[in-house]
Amino acid sequence: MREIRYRDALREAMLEEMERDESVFLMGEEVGHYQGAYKVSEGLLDKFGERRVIDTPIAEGGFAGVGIGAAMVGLRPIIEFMTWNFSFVAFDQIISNAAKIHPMSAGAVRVPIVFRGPNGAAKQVAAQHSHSCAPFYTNIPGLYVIQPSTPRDAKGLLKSAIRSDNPVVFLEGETLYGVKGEVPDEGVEELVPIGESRLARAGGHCTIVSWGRPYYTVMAAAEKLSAEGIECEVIDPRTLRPLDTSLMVESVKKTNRCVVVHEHWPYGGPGAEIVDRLQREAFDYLDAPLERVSSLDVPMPYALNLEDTVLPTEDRVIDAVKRVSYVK
Amino acid sequence: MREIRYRDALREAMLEEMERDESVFLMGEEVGHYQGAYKVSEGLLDKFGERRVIDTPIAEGGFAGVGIGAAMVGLRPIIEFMTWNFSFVAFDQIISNAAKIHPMSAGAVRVPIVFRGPNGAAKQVAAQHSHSCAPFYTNIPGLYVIQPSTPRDAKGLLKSAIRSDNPVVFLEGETLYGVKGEVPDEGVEELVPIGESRLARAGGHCTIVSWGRPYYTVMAAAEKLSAEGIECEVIDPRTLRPLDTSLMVESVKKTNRCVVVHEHWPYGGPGAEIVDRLQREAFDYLDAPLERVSSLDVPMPYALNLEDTVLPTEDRVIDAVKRVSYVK
Amino acid sequence: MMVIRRFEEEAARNYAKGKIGGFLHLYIGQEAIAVAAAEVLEEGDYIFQTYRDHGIALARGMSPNAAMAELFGKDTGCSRGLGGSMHFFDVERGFLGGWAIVGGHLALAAGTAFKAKYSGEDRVTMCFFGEGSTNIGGFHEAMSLAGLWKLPVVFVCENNQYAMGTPLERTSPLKDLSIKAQGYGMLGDRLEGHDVEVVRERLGAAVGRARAGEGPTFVEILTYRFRGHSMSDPAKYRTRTELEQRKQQDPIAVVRGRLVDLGVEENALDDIDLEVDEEIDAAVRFADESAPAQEDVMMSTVLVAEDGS
Amino acid sequence: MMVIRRFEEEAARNYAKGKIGGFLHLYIGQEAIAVAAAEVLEEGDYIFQTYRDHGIALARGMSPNAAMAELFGKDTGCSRGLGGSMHFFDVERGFLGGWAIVGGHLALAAGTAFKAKYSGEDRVTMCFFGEGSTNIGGFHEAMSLAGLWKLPVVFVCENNQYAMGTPLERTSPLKDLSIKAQGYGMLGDRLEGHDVEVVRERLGAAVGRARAGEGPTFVEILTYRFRGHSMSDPAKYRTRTELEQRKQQDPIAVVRGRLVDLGVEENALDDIDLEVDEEIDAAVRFADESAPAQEDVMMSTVLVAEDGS
Ligand SMILES: Cc1ncc(C[n+]2csc(CCOP(=O)(O)OP(=O)(O)O)c2C)c(N)n1
Ligand SMILES: Cc1ncc(C[n+]2csc(CCOP(=O)(O)OP(=O)(O)O)c2C)c(N)n1
Ligand SMILES: [Mg+2]
Ligand SMILES: [Mg+2]
Repeated sequence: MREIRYRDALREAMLEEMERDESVFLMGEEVGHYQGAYKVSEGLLDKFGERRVIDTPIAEGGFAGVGIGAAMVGLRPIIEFMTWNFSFVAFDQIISNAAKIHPMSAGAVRVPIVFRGPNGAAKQVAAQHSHSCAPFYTNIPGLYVIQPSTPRDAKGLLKSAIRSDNPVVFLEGETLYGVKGEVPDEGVEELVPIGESRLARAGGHCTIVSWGRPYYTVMAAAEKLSAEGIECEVIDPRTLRPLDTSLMVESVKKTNRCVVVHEHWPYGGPGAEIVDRLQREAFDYLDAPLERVSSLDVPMPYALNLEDTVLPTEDRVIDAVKRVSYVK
Repeated sequence: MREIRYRDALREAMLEEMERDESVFLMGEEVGHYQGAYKVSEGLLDKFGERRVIDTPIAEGGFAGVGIGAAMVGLRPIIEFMTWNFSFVAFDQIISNAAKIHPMSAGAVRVPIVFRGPNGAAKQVAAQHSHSCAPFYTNIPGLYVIQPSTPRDAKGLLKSAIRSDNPVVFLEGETLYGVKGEVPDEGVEELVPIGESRLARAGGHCTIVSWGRPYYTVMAAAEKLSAEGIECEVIDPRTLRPLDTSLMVESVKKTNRCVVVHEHWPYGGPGAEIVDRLQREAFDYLDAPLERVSSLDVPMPYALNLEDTVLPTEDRVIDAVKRVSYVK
Repeated sequence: MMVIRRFEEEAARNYAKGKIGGFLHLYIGQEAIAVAAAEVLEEGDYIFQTYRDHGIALARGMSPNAAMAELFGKDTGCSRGLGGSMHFFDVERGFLGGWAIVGGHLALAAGTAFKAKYSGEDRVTMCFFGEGSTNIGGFHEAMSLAGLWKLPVVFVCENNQYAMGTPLERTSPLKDLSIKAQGYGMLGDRLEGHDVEVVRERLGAAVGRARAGEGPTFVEILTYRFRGHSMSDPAKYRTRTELEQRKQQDPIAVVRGRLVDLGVEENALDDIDLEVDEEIDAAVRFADESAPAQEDVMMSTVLVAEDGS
Repeated sequence: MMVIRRFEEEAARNYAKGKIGGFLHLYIGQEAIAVAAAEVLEEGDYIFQTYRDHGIALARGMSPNAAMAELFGKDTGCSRGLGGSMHFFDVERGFLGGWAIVGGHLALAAGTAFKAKYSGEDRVTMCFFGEGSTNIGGFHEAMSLAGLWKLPVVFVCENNQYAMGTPLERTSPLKDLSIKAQGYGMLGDRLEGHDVEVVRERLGAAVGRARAGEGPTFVEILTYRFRGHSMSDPAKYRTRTELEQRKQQDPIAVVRGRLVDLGVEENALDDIDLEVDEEIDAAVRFADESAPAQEDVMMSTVLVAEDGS
């Protein structure tokens, strides 16, 4: 295995799938000539030309809809939102069209499309540019929602998403693009299955479920806790919809406690959903209430000192683990 | 007290507040000359004229934005979405503007606005017209989300919403508009406070939390269960954000079990949030996992026989109550 | 045209009987447009329409049986009872849906046109919508992209004067909507819609341009619906006189008159009427007798199974 | 103009030093527009701008101290450090925000214009946005409503030729964007933006019409930004020659040249430059020394407390 960046893992996934299948194309703002606002699509225009790497005007609802229409008749569009914040002007296209066409036509029309781009806070980009979108999209039947934490999962899941016949919401992270991790060597194809969670760290004392940017916060916290003798088992759901709770339930049956750590706002979303399912599926095994560590319930401020307090911190994770472990 | 319809309760609220405060106006599609698509605004144009009851073109994002702008400089708009399904084309205005302006300006600009209209399934209006929107809006700090079940709460909460200096998402129900209930007599002003839940039925065996259309399903189920000797305590949150769990926690401490019944899709949303909070706030009192009864996890089909199975049914409520009560 | 007219009259009756539920938007009065459109389009072309979709679906060749069964919420319906009146689908005939969010389907139509261009296929997309849909963002974005990329799509604005209860003059300062085409670097056209031959010629020209790679056209067609917006609308916002006057230009009467002028026997036309009546009666019987929509179909079509089934 | 220019040059330096974070979009090269706009607007008028908002905020009279402190994320900033570069607010001066969602603020501007009309107040709203923002639905809906209701608003499209890295010809088939005004029953105007006097005159006319109740105008102003889209953009999509050529029309040089022609001493102008330098240096010191943004301000401004506090 090699070590590559999350950004490059995504690019490899698109490149390989575009080479493999002529019906795959990439469309979005600045994906071509500019090489991608965050350079995820760097080099793709040179390789595939303007027919398959398409710069759009600023009209997210329009090009999301064009993608959906193209998917209805056999293409496999990858629609890049420069950031997921801009998906809100295309929200109706995703919920009323992409998610509804297959069911509304009783299966007569398929919509194999991937919407992707960076999700969540970057750094100091303030209230209108720091949305964690999983709570909005996970509520909707007819969609897959994927949020990979590592380069390996980013690549393997994006490949699976592109090949899926269902519409996929694919949430990346601007702050993750530079993260390095192991990815199978060139020539070794890995398709990470949609809807399977992953055991990221084994441990017997406390289960932590986390994904996206806080996944790294959690892994660091777990190391610190380990030094204090508390071994955390970390599970990364990878796919948020459909949600695979099997590993989580297994783990909680062993640890009897669990903390869910996520970047999205506290009300509802995958965070609450995971708690809901675990208290049901592992009720008899819980020795403490399920706890959550999330972003604070405020729009993101610009100032760095405040942003740092809003996002989930190592300290808050450690506190929560100790709380459910009844350790001071 | 008199008995009036939910629809009339809403109209009275708007009428009284418009009489009281010149800065309140109503804007939306067909609210004026047509008297409202669902006749909620019947008569208001005659009374207040075209200046204050404003028919708009079909451009939800546009007139939602106009309302927000007007609110920024001192008006108190009531923006009617013909149905909340159409709020998706205005989603960005609500999340990026309405909810963000006060925090982003550090409190310098207020946005006293109410977005209202029917939410959820009506009858056989199919996949694009049957959305329950609470999961989307409750996630967002900076908004209030209110979903009244009874005419009395509809009137008293809408009045409070109009007077609030914060942006309010006000979710009504097409199938509730014809429901009758007691409302204080004319001349008796009642402002139902935002953020207070209500005890709708007392009982010692099982707590049920419900609101909106399923509230009536729950009340009927509670009667049937009572005949079998199971007394349910029913709590209506009324306001979904901020969520007041005090009565729920108190109740669960007594009944040791709880079923949450709602129309929105199962993943996340207020349903999961309530479970999340109750398992935390009443952990030591729970004798059974918290259960939920929701709409099935499918886009709404047109056919009536299927729609009836998708929405929460009395039978499903009764089953859930019995399950958590360990009764066959 | 007669099939559409009788189909919808029968649908209205069955709505009143409670056999059909939800929203039902009738196309009565606008039929010449659908019929002309179907004539100028070829096999392999794509069509998108709003919720007012029975007319074009039938004109394109959907069987009245499948259409009526859909309205009845039956498994034999064109969307197996899951779509209903607003969401007809007939993929085989390129009929890609009735759509219920104003402006939401225009970009989809640009999308199928994009696919035709991407794949070098000779397929034109025709997309219908009402005049009330020209103020919404979805209209603008689809028009912008189609104009920029010169996509093979024809945007047909059926200007029936009203959007629900709102007449055009209360939603637009323009009298002539086709002016909007200029803002998108697109050709615009504007015509009366009660004479099927006129519509055929002008839509034919637009389709021809699209097929020849000359880009999209925005065509505004002036028309009128004889019924309310949907079954729940008594249409009190217009006068009886206005309605009666418009009925003078009933597209069916126009055709009939022309055929008679051309020497076709009234008898022959009456025979056709009878045939149509029978076809529609049969459709109602078919719908009535069909099995209801199926729960397993609903559950299994939320997503495509990952094994592709 | 000099204040804006030096302010932003200093901001860029402090961004490089890490004192400023997030996005920073400079207005350098476009200053004549902001200055002219501020001159033709009166007290009580409203202004909306995109994220590229330092220029107009300063032109409208915001103190460089409050502006720089905001960039530094300080409690003394114009949005108390919660907004940052993209979200300046100065309610007292009617500066109602920098906005970061393309097209999202146009309807807000129509809304304040609506309020002026509703309340019979003599207030004009001016709303700025880039040429890249004319394809999005938010543009269309705001223009449609403002045109229909004849609202007292002036839409100013600052056409600086690029939307991030994308030149206009790749996002619009039109050369002249002001044509779009016709689709909204609105007056359109189009002019070069490097000469503050020309801009003043033409914006003044549009403001005058709005004030007189004659409705909105769409004004396209041709301009150019000398820096990249934001600090992270090296602007490789344009040639050095193009940039150098455009710099020949630096609005500041144009004014300076005119003043010198009018007989103003170079010395006097240099003195002004020095004063400006000092003002901006002071602003940086002020920002540096101010207390950071406060957590309690953040927590207490999510919502207005129900007791109104
Ligand atoms: C975004 C959105 N807003 C509102 C509606 C409700 N609605 C359905 S049809 C309609 C009127 C449309 O009028 P027009 O476009 O002229 O088409 P017509 O019905 O006359 O064929 C409205 C307001 C909707 N379906 N979608
Ligand atoms: C809805 C939306 N889509 C994309 C973006 C990202 N974005 C920010 S500025 C910009 C370019 C805007 O160009 P233009 O309107 O010409 O304004 P300029 O920056 O040139 O002043 C883009 C694509 C955004 N902020 N909002
Ligand atoms: Mg119409
Ligand atoms: Mg620009």
